[in-house]
Amino acid sequence: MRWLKEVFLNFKRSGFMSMISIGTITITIATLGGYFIFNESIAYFETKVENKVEITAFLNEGGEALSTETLINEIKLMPETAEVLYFSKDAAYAEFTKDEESKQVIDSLGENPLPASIVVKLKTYTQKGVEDMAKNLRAKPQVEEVQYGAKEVENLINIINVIKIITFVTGLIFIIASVLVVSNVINLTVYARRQDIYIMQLVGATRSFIRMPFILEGVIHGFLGGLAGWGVVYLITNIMLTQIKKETGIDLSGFYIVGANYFVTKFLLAALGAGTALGFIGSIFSQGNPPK
Amino acid sequence: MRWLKEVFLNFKRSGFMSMISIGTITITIATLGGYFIFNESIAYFETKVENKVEITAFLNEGGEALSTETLINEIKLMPETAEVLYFSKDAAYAEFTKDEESKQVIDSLGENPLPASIVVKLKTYTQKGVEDMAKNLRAKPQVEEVQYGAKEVENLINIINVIKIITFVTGLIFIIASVLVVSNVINLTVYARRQDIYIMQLVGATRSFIRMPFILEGVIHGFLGGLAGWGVVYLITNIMLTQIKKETGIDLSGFYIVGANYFVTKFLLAALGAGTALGFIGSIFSQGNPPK
Amino acid sequence: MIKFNRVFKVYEKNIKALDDINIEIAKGEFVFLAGPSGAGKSTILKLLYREEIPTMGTIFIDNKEITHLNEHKMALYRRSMGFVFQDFKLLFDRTVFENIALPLVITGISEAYTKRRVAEMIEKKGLKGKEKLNPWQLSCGEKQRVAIARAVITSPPVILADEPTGNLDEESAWELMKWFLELSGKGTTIIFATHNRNIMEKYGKRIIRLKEGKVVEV
Amino acid sequence: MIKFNRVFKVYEKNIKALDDINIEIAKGEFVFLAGPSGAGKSTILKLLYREEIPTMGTIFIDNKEITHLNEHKMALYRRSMGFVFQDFKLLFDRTVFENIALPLVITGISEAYTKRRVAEMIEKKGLKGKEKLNPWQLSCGEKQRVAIARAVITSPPVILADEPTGNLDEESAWELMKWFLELSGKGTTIIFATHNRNIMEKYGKRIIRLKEGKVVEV
Ligand SMILES: Nc1ncnc2c1ncn2[C@@H]1O[C@H](COP(=O)(O)OP(=O)(O)OP(=O)(O)O)[C@@H](O)[C@H]1O
Ligand SMILES: Nc1ncnc2c1ncn2[C@@H]1O[C@H](COP(=O)(O)OP(=O)(O)OP(=O)(O)O)[C@@H](O)[C@H]1O
Ligand SMILES: [Mg+2]
Ligand SMILES: [Mg+2]
Repeated sequence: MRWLKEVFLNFKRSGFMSMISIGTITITIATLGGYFIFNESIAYFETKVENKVEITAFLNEGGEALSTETLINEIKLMPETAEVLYFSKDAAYAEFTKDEESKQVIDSLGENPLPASIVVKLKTYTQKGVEDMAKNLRAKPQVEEVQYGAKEVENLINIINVIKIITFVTGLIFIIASVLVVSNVINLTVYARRQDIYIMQLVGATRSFIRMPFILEGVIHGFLGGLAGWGVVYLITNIMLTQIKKETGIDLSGFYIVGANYFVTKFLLAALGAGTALGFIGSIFSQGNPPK
Repeated sequence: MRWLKEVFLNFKRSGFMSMISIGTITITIATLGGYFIFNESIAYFETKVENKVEITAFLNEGGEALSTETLINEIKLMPETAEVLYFSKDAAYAEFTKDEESKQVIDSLGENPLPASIVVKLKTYTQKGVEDMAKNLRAKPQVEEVQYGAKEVENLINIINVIKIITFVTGLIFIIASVLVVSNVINLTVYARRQDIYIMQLVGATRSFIRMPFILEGVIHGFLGGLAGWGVVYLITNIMLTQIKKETGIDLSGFYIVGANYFVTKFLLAALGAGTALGFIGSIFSQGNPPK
Repeated sequence: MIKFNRVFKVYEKNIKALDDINIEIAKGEFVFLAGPSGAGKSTILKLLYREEIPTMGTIFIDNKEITHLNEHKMALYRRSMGFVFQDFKLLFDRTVFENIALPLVITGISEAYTKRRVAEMIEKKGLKGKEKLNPWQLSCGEKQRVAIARAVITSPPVILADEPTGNLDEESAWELMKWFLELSGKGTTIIFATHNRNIMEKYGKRIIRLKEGKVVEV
Repeated sequence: MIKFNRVFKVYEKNIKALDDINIEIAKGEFVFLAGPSGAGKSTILKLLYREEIPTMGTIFIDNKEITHLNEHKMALYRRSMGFVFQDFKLLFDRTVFENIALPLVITGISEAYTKRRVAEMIEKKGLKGKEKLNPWQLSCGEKQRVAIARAVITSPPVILADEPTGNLDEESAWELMKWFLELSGKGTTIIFATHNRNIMEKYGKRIIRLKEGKVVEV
């Protein structure tokens, strides 16, 4: 009770400082939220692209069913393999002859010239990973020829990986920056009230009596900042969705991250939690005693 | 002279506050710098991908050379067209028969079944733009069939456009946030020195005497923050380049943005300029008079 | 000449600090402002210094009305006065030297002159050896002497002193009085608010006595 | 019992504030601390209050040495004393009521009792009507009365008063003295630093006279 009263007094007395503290946390949470949504979008976009990268191994004519099965099992056992698909000669024929013209060409050859093939998908995609797998496959006696995604797609994957690293590092920097900023703001609050703190110490206030309001204040600022930060992300997301729809015609409002179920429950809770945690960590990191 | 002495005194007296001010500008500049590099990378990556999106129109068998030329000129005149390439039947044959197997297939048909084609590249890529151009081409009497990049590449372009919008909005938010934070920090400095300011006013100091040191201080903090921010970006970029090279084998150190010529001259100047400007704008935005 | 014409001052929460004040103080006069705590002595000085604005009535200095000065004119106006604040109002993170020099610094006086003048003043006020200390490192009496030194460093034509002897020992207080009388003799107008009956009675100067915001004796 | 045993205090820049102080003050005694400005009166009180630590020597309170108290013990120790600071040291953004209540609030006394006790004290000190003002809205004498009220609100066994009459008019000063003597009669130890010769001479209490950091009369 006393503490809450203290905190309320602090709010009343230094609304200016409180605004800065809350504002900083708002910016932080908005940044982290934005980063999170951005990252999720990239991840989403990435799976889309990655699914396109497959390594196809065309098998030797007349390879026996048994040795093919051995090959598939061998590849399935490799740690980097996500999925292996088998396409028989017939399957290849069916696929190739879907359009009339090609069917004519193939049929004119008299027999099915298309080889059986297996398609390998990898768990993670790096240029090196793809090349290693291709080399691996090429070394198998059952394999005639190996093909994999065009050079451009590989480049794309590499660039995505670079972006991934960049966003990760950026995210990390932001979290560190946030804690620094928050604890600095609380330090500033302590600094601005150094006279008060000093006087309270002189009158016999214990350390916890003096620190408690600052910590509670940090937590409350964090909570409010989290709420406001969520609001900012919510607003910006909605504006951007409208804008995107207008510009590209894509309606992303069904995307799971921005859906009400996710955004208004889980994401809001996360923002409040993160804000409160930031406020708490910041106030813990701040010095209890003002500089002389 | 007097002002500089004042500023120096301020530094000496409240190194703690100065650090926060400089630190905030450092974070801001680092963020903006990081955003800039990130954006440039995306732009770079984008041109790479965009160049892959072409609209191919296969021409009618027996179309006259004259009408083909008319068609090409017509398309060239469209405002959205960037480039038009013509591939004759022979060119198509040469391209297709590069590998031996295909050559056999084609040759077995007796005559060249491949049509002549034109390839259109657009200035800007939106799904709608590509589709409109395709429809346009399809309506031409000279055109037999129109093909354009696979659905996935289109999706890619759309996603890139979304990312572009997101990064733009993020950048804007950051610039606004920076000015807010900087002016708030200066406000805090003013707030922490409200007693001093009040006393100086009582002794007869004019407004400019009181404000000048704060503005100069903002500018100096901005300059130092810009320098430090540049340093942070420099460090992180170097760490990331090393990391990227280790992980993906791509050596990006030749990329123009990170090159010494760009990074150590233009980018440094930009960081110092932006930092100083931020410090100046922040201090101008800050109130001259402390709240009572 | 200083003239209060029907001046009222009502603070927040309806606290009436001054109630129909009419006084005149001639150029070069030495006047005591007396009265119990809360009578309005500081308020009168603050009005003169434009730290506060009267709720009603007008104040004239040399026949000029001072209520409507703009910010810049007010700064210049204040430079024409020296104020010894009751609570000193020293800059806590500057040295004694810098505090005393402040009125010279803000008027842009040359550094060489400032140094000489301040050193003189420090010597005179018995603050030798404390130039480099900050006010929080001083005893109360020393702080008061710094405040006095700052008020008189520019030799202003008017000095407003709010209980300038409250923290001085008797000897220092008499010394201060001697010095103020000397300045008064040279034509400086001095308005001196105090509780100290000993001091007021000794000099036979005019005493303006306040009580609950009213002048009870001129 | 309070005992200073060969206490020296040297501040920064080699300023010797106290030079071999040896004094004893009995429980319930009323002692004046006298001496010119800068003699070391405030320093003695600050050492007793653990605001400063002696450079050399030891201080005993009830035979307990107070130099090595940890932070928590120091807080509790301070609660056993009331200090009227020479510069008041009021919380500037709290009301008069909150300032006076502070020592009760930090000990966690019930709100109802606090309210009653503070209201009583405000009445007694003639601060009625000013409960809701902030210290910067008070006259200096009123601030001093708030500082005194805060010092005595918990009825501590020891009261340290640093020039508590400096900003009081004579009437209020006598009233304060009467009140302090009453507390002293009830067994409160009072150490009273002052310049005011009138007050010191009137009561025939022990006077510890300091000069340049040395005790010149006990
Ligand atoms: N800013 C303010 N807001 C509200 N009331 C104020 C303010 N300043 C002064 N007062 C009130 O005005 C009255 C006169 O105050 P003033 O400081 O002029 O008294 P004083 O004669 O100087 O007393 P002292 O001898 O104690 O310094 C007091 O009752 C005080 O509480
Ligand atoms: N924190 C400090 N740092 C340096 N010197 C100090 C500090 N505090 C006090 N002093 C010096 O110690 C000496 C004694 O100071 P003290 O405050 O005890 O004097 P005092 O007897 O209370 O004087 P007054 O009557 O003026 O209040 C003074 O010369 C003062 O300048
Ligand atoms: Mg007063
Ligand atoms: Mg003292």
